[in-house]
Amino acid sequence: MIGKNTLRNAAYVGVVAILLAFMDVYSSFGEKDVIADFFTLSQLLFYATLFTGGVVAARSVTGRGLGVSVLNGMVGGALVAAILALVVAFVDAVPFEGIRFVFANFSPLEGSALMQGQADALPAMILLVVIGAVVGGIAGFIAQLPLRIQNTLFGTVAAVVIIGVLQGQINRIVTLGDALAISLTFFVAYMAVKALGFKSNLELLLTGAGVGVASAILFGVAASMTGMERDTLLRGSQQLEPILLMLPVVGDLLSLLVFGGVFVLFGLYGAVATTLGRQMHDAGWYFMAVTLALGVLASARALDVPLALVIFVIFGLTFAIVPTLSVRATAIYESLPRPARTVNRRVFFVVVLVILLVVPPFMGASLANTLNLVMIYIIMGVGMNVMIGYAGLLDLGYVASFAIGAYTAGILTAPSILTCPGVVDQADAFNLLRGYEDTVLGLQQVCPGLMTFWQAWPIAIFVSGLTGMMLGVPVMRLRGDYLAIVTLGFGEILQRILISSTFKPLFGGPQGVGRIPVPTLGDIELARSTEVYYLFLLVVALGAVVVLRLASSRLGRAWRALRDDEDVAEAMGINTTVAKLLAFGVSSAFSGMGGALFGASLQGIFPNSFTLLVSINVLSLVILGGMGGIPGVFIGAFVLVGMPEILRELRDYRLLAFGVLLVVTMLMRPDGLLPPQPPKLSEQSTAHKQAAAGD
Amino acid sequence: MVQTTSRSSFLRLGKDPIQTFLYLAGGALLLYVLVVALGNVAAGRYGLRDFLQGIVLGLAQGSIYALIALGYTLVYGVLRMINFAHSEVFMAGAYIGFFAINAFSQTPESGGPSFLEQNTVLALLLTIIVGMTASSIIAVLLERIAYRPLRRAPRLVSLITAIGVSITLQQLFLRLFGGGTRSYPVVNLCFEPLQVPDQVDRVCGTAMNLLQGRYRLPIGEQEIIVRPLYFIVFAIALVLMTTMWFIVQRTKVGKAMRAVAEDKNTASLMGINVDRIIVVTFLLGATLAGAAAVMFAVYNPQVTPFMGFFPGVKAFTAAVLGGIGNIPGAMAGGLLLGIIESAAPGMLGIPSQLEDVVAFSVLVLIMIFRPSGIFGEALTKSRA
Amino acid sequence: MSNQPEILLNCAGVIKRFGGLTAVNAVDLKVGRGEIVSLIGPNGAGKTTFFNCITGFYTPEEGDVVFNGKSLKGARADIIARAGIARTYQNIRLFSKLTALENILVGMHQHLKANMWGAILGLPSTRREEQRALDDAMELLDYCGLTGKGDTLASNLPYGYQRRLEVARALAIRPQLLLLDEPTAGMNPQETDDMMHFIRKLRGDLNLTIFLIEHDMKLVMGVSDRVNVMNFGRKIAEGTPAEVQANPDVIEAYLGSSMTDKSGGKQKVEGV
Amino acid sequence: MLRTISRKALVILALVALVVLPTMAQEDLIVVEAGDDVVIGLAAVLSGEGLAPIGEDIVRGAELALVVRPTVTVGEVEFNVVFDVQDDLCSAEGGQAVGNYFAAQPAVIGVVGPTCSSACNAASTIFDQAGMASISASCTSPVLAQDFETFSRTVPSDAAQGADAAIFIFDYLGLSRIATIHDGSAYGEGLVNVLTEAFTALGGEVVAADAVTVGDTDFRSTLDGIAAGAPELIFFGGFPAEAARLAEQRADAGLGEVIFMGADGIKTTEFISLAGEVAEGVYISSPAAASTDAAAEFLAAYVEEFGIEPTGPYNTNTADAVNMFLDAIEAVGVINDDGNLEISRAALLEYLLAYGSEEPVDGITGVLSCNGDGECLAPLISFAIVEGGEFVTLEDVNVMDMEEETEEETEE
Repeated sequence: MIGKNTLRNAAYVGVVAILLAFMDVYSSFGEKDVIADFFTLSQLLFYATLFTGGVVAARSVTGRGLGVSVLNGMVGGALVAAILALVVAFVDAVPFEGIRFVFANFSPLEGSALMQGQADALPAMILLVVIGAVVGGIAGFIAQLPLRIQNTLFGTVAAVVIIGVLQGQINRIVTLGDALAISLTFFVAYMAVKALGFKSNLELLLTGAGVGVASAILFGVAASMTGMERDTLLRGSQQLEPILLMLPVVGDLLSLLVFGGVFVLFGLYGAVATTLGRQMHDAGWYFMAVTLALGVLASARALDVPLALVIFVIFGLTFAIVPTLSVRATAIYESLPRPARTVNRRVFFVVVLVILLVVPPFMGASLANTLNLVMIYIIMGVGMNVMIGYAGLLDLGYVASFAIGAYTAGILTAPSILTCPGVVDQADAFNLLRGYEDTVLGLQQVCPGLMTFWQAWPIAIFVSGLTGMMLGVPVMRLRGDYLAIVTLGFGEILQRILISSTFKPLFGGPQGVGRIPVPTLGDIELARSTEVYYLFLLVVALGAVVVLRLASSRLGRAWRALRDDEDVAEAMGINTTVAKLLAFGVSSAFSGMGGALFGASLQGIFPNSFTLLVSINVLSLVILGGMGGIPGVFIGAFVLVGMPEILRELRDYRLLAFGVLLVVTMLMRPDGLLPPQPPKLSEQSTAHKQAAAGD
Repeated sequence: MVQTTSRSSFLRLGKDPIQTFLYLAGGALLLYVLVVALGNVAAGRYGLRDFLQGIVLGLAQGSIYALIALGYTLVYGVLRMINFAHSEVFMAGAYIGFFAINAFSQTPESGGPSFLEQNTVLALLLTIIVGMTASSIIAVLLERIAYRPLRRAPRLVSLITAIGVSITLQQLFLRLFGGGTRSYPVVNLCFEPLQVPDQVDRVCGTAMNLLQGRYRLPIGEQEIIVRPLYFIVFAIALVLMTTMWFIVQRTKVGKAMRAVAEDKNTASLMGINVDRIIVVTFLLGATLAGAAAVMFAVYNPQVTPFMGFFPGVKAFTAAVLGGIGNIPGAMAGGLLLGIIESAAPGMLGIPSQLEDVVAFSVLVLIMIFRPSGIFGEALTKSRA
Repeated sequence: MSNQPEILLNCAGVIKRFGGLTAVNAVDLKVGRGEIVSLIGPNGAGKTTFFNCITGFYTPEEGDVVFNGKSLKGARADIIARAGIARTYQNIRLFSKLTALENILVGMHQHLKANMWGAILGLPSTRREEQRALDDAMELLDYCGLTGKGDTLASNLPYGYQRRLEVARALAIRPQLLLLDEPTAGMNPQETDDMMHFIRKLRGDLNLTIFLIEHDMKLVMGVSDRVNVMNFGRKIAEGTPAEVQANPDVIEAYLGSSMTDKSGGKQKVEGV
Repeated sequence: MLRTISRKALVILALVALVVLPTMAQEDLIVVEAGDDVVIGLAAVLSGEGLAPIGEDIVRGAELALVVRPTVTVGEVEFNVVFDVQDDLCSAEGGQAVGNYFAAQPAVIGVVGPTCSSACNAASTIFDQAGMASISASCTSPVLAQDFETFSRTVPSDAAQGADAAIFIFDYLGLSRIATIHDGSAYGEGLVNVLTEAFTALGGEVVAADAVTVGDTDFRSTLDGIAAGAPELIFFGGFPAEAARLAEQRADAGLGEVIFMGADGIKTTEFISLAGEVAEGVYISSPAAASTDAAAEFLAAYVEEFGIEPTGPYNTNTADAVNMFLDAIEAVGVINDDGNLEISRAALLEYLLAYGSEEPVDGITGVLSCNGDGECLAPLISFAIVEGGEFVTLEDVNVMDMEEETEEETEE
């Protein structure tokens, strides 16, 4: 009955649980509510551990029926719980100071999820084992469910948990009224098209627009009648209104148009989504589900049990029906002629673009800042992908070109040795001491930078690309491990040089380069995170386009060829030296582009921002997302940079998670979460097009 | 019609302009370094005393590099992979060793001297053994969990795994034991047979304090400062390395290791348990790293979860310097690097802030100009 | 020796040593334009090493390789490819993570002019060139019997197709001289037969010069204009198939190996 | 056709986006509803090697201030005060993140912190845009107060500490040959720069200057190089781990008898526990004039409340910063018609920048009197020596007097 490996596998989970217990994860998140008055993050992690034990145990005996699975799950969960109970007994028996001396992060057991509210160790231990058996049994049961149900269940629980954990940061993004209005519009448009059985573009677009206009009127009237403008009128249009009024157009009319436009947009998306490829189709549904969930969250102060249930239902339904809908939508999409598909895709991209453009006022500065950080890493990731994903070269000194870009742009735009030698490096400390306050105060006026950001940016990109190539020259013959460690050396050397007193006049030593002016557009300063956002967005979009184009070009093929087999690539007439140098150059240029933006958005550069960790972060996100693909970089950056930034409580564990993720990804899924799909080139050939047109 | 046949022998000029450029640049750099160094010596800014002091200081540090380097070299020789996590294996030895020596240094409840004070040599030996054991366990575990499943995977995959393992171990120790710096207790060891009457030690009087004593040694009109500890570290390292060399060269296991290094498939056909030999390889390297770690922590009594990084990279440099896969090379490379590091900044007149730059530059230059190291890379003699 | 064709490839006294071992020892060999020439010999005789010396993978210590009147000695592999020499490999070496079409497009690398900026900016000339290349690649795909396999990853293709793809990729270089290293290794008799016809067809259609290493004697005798024999790094015989078969040195070299088994694929002649 | 339309649409959208840009401004008025808590942001370094103890000490100092004074009373209404604690990572990025975080919280009155100058720099950039007041208890980089309008601090800038340390060495210790080492941090290097300048101006000589790398442990060759200059004192700008090793290894370079001196960065118990015996006799300068009664009381309360000795030097400065905010809220807060508390950011800032300027306020650290730029603590530096494993403040040192003496001497 009990599988051969059940106990062993559960014991592995138990060992991990011991480590987690002594890292204090079962206590230290005791105040972080996932669901108010019901479930803390510590409890979540505790139950997740037991559940994992149950699943691992139940999976050790696949194909032997429900009863065996549940039984093994119970045994596994109970074993993990028993191991944790031993931890409780140990902590209870040993003086606390002794434990604390060794495990410096450990806190007293009171309030820990391990005590389950008990005051004494023994009852808590018994309770633990019982809970372990129950949770393990549930795990064993779930493990026997059909895979699709399992996925839906896990997805839904994960969605609720993520919203619960992030609630502090995301609870003001969209009001319930707005969320309802948007998602209903989408939903109605989608259903209308399905019900009426439309297929042609014109019909789709008309339906979408019609539903949009109708719901705009409906919600507009409803809002004004119930007097709930603040809640139900789209906040975005409210925020846009004062600006649009300044335009030399009739203000009221325009703001009405914008208000209606949002509805029309989502109506269009809903209509078009019925005939779109899988990812584009699903994105719409998930976006609506998330919007709705955020709206629900915004309707109360904190996520409590009823709200959590509502959100659970929203996601549960979405995850349950979307795959089915998706299959049909994709089937219709595939059957369409090429031009029609293109139109649908364009509509989708316009919707996405509009959402991206209007989203900052909703997010607020903090989320925008997080998003900016994510985008910096996307830019770097896109660049590193050229190296590791396409050319197969591992560069652990990737941060060097990031720093070079940042410093080049910084030195060119800020008051520096270039414009007033002898003033800047002394202004900070010495002149202040002697009372020369004016030098410091008016430094930017007295001694402006050499050029504006827009002039310095291309130079920074060029310089970092060029230095990247130059650093590539000596390591041209090195591969794999050796290349990694030599580039690591480059990164460290550069950081030492930036910090060192020897080069202080130029690089500012440990004080870095300060007073970097923000980029300006005409009179507008791109100073706030919600404004710099647009700059980042532009760069990310351009970067993605450039890399995608390069990847499918002659050069991109050459890179991938030399990744797969350098000798053969050379025998095919590829000048591998040139190709590699270009890989170094292109990836460094990307990194430098991000670096220049990084410095400008911080308005100052400090050498301790450019450590090996940056390279490791970029590497991790590229690996996790999937080497050689652009979407993978986006996913990787969101998961590895965005999440920890929002989940500040868990930030201490970020690097640990990176390390584990790197190993697990390599062991289980070396291609990453979103591996690149081989291109369907034959469809683009003239012969194929002619054949398709002939149909 | 037939062109000359000897055209490409010298630096393969013409065929590879990059190589030519590199050699010219490297030559220029070497020349510059020589000129600066000679200039400093000629101007009296750097003399024999400074050089000798540099050697003495580099000795202990270099021995430790050499011990760690052996771990890199052994694994590379057998598996052709750089075990990036070796620096963390080193760190683990120092950490667990800290808990041991800290336990030994507790004053018993009955009062009186602690075990460490009473049986200093035994306590230190035990600490070293604890450190060696801890390192070995970690290394064997990570071979089993992370490296073995990937033995046939592409190099990039195992390389990234190794980096991941390194981060994981570092962060695991950080989260388990906290980020605070911990300090090995100060240990004095008086050696009565050696009397230094003119330089009295605070603890040992005229007897030589082997671990904490500092003694002035006249060099001409100047003097250098020497700690017996430097030589003890060097001696222990030498014994350990010789043992290792003996194991690899003379024992059955060593022969099997060399066979596996040569050709895994053939070795397994010969009845060698390749998996077991690879475990042994990791184990041997880790044992040395554990010993090095405890000595390092007695010498620089401070442990943190991040302490492995610098010694790790430098030991790797040492391994490459001596020719990776080459055991005597690793020893020589370690000592050489230790000495270069402590002597070069003074000799070249650069601030010691850039000391690490010197080490990293050595790494980069060796990689570029002589990737097979000074003594050539080989665990076994013949390799195509 | 009448009616001597123009000499395309002339190897004179090529020597390649590894440590104490002389893998290729003073080999002289000529290939005339339009000929199909074979190189045979027991395993370890230095045939592939000799190929590697021609294609620039190794630089021979002594001797010279002259192609089309120009010395190739010491030139990089990509320069040699540009000069018009393409090759396949004994153990298939495709770009495994690239699709079949991409593999062929890589072969066309040198004939495409687009640079990085053209690709980044999406210049019309670059697009047109890519389109043309793609159409050419499709044609090559069909020519080599790989119709419909264009979007399959090379590593996912069946073995026989992989062999053909290697040839297709080599043809994409538009070579004057095609070097085939055991093109039928691992093939069954039927496939081998197909390959023989294919090789003949190649010469007929494309006016190619073909120089091949092969163990399958049926194929060698069936397609070759001339046969060269190597053993222990030295060339021991040269002539028409019939001449070589009668050569006592050749029989000596193959002694102990089953010379009789002419259709049985790869010979198991262990190096001494 | 469609293609051109979609292109045009993109252009228009981009234009719209550009127009949206300058709209977002923080509302000036903060409204706290009756019964809600008043929220003050607290940014401190809570992660990272060796720095977390300093940040945790800051958090404790702030909490203790609230233990003493848990509420603010505006009009007749009492409001509870709570902190929103965020980690500034002691880096520019971290400062930017917390800056944006707090700027996006409409309920946050103002921010105490961040801890490190690089974080203060980045955060203040954002606070200036948002008009949000911040008071740092530990950012000592001299330029901050001048560069940012919303920035204040309850800690003397490095300019003061470095200069006073120079006077202390030159006059009190009577030494004229020193060597300086810093750890490559903005803090350490800035401090050493000021000290060097001031010491040279006094007539002393800096015979050797070098730097070490954080994370390294073997500084013997650095010290050997310094020994060549035969200094009488080594001044180190940096943090405990490196300070402990330098203090210990100086004997290996024959500098065992040379005085070792550090600054506030190493005035932690960690330094003493790491350095052990060699910590004895080490001089330390620090901004806190811990000898006042208020400071002693605070220290006693600290030990009682948290059960440990302070793990960093800035707890009293933090408490002063918190109290400044509480005073400011009571001074500029208004109860509106709905019974809610209204605070104008502009008024709050104005009040803080002029805090104690007319009538100095007795804080815990010292006398609080802001100069209008944001320098709020009179630059009083105290000096301590490690004796018997504890920091013993040198009561007889009065740098002010010495400064005058020096000036007189120079006048002669």
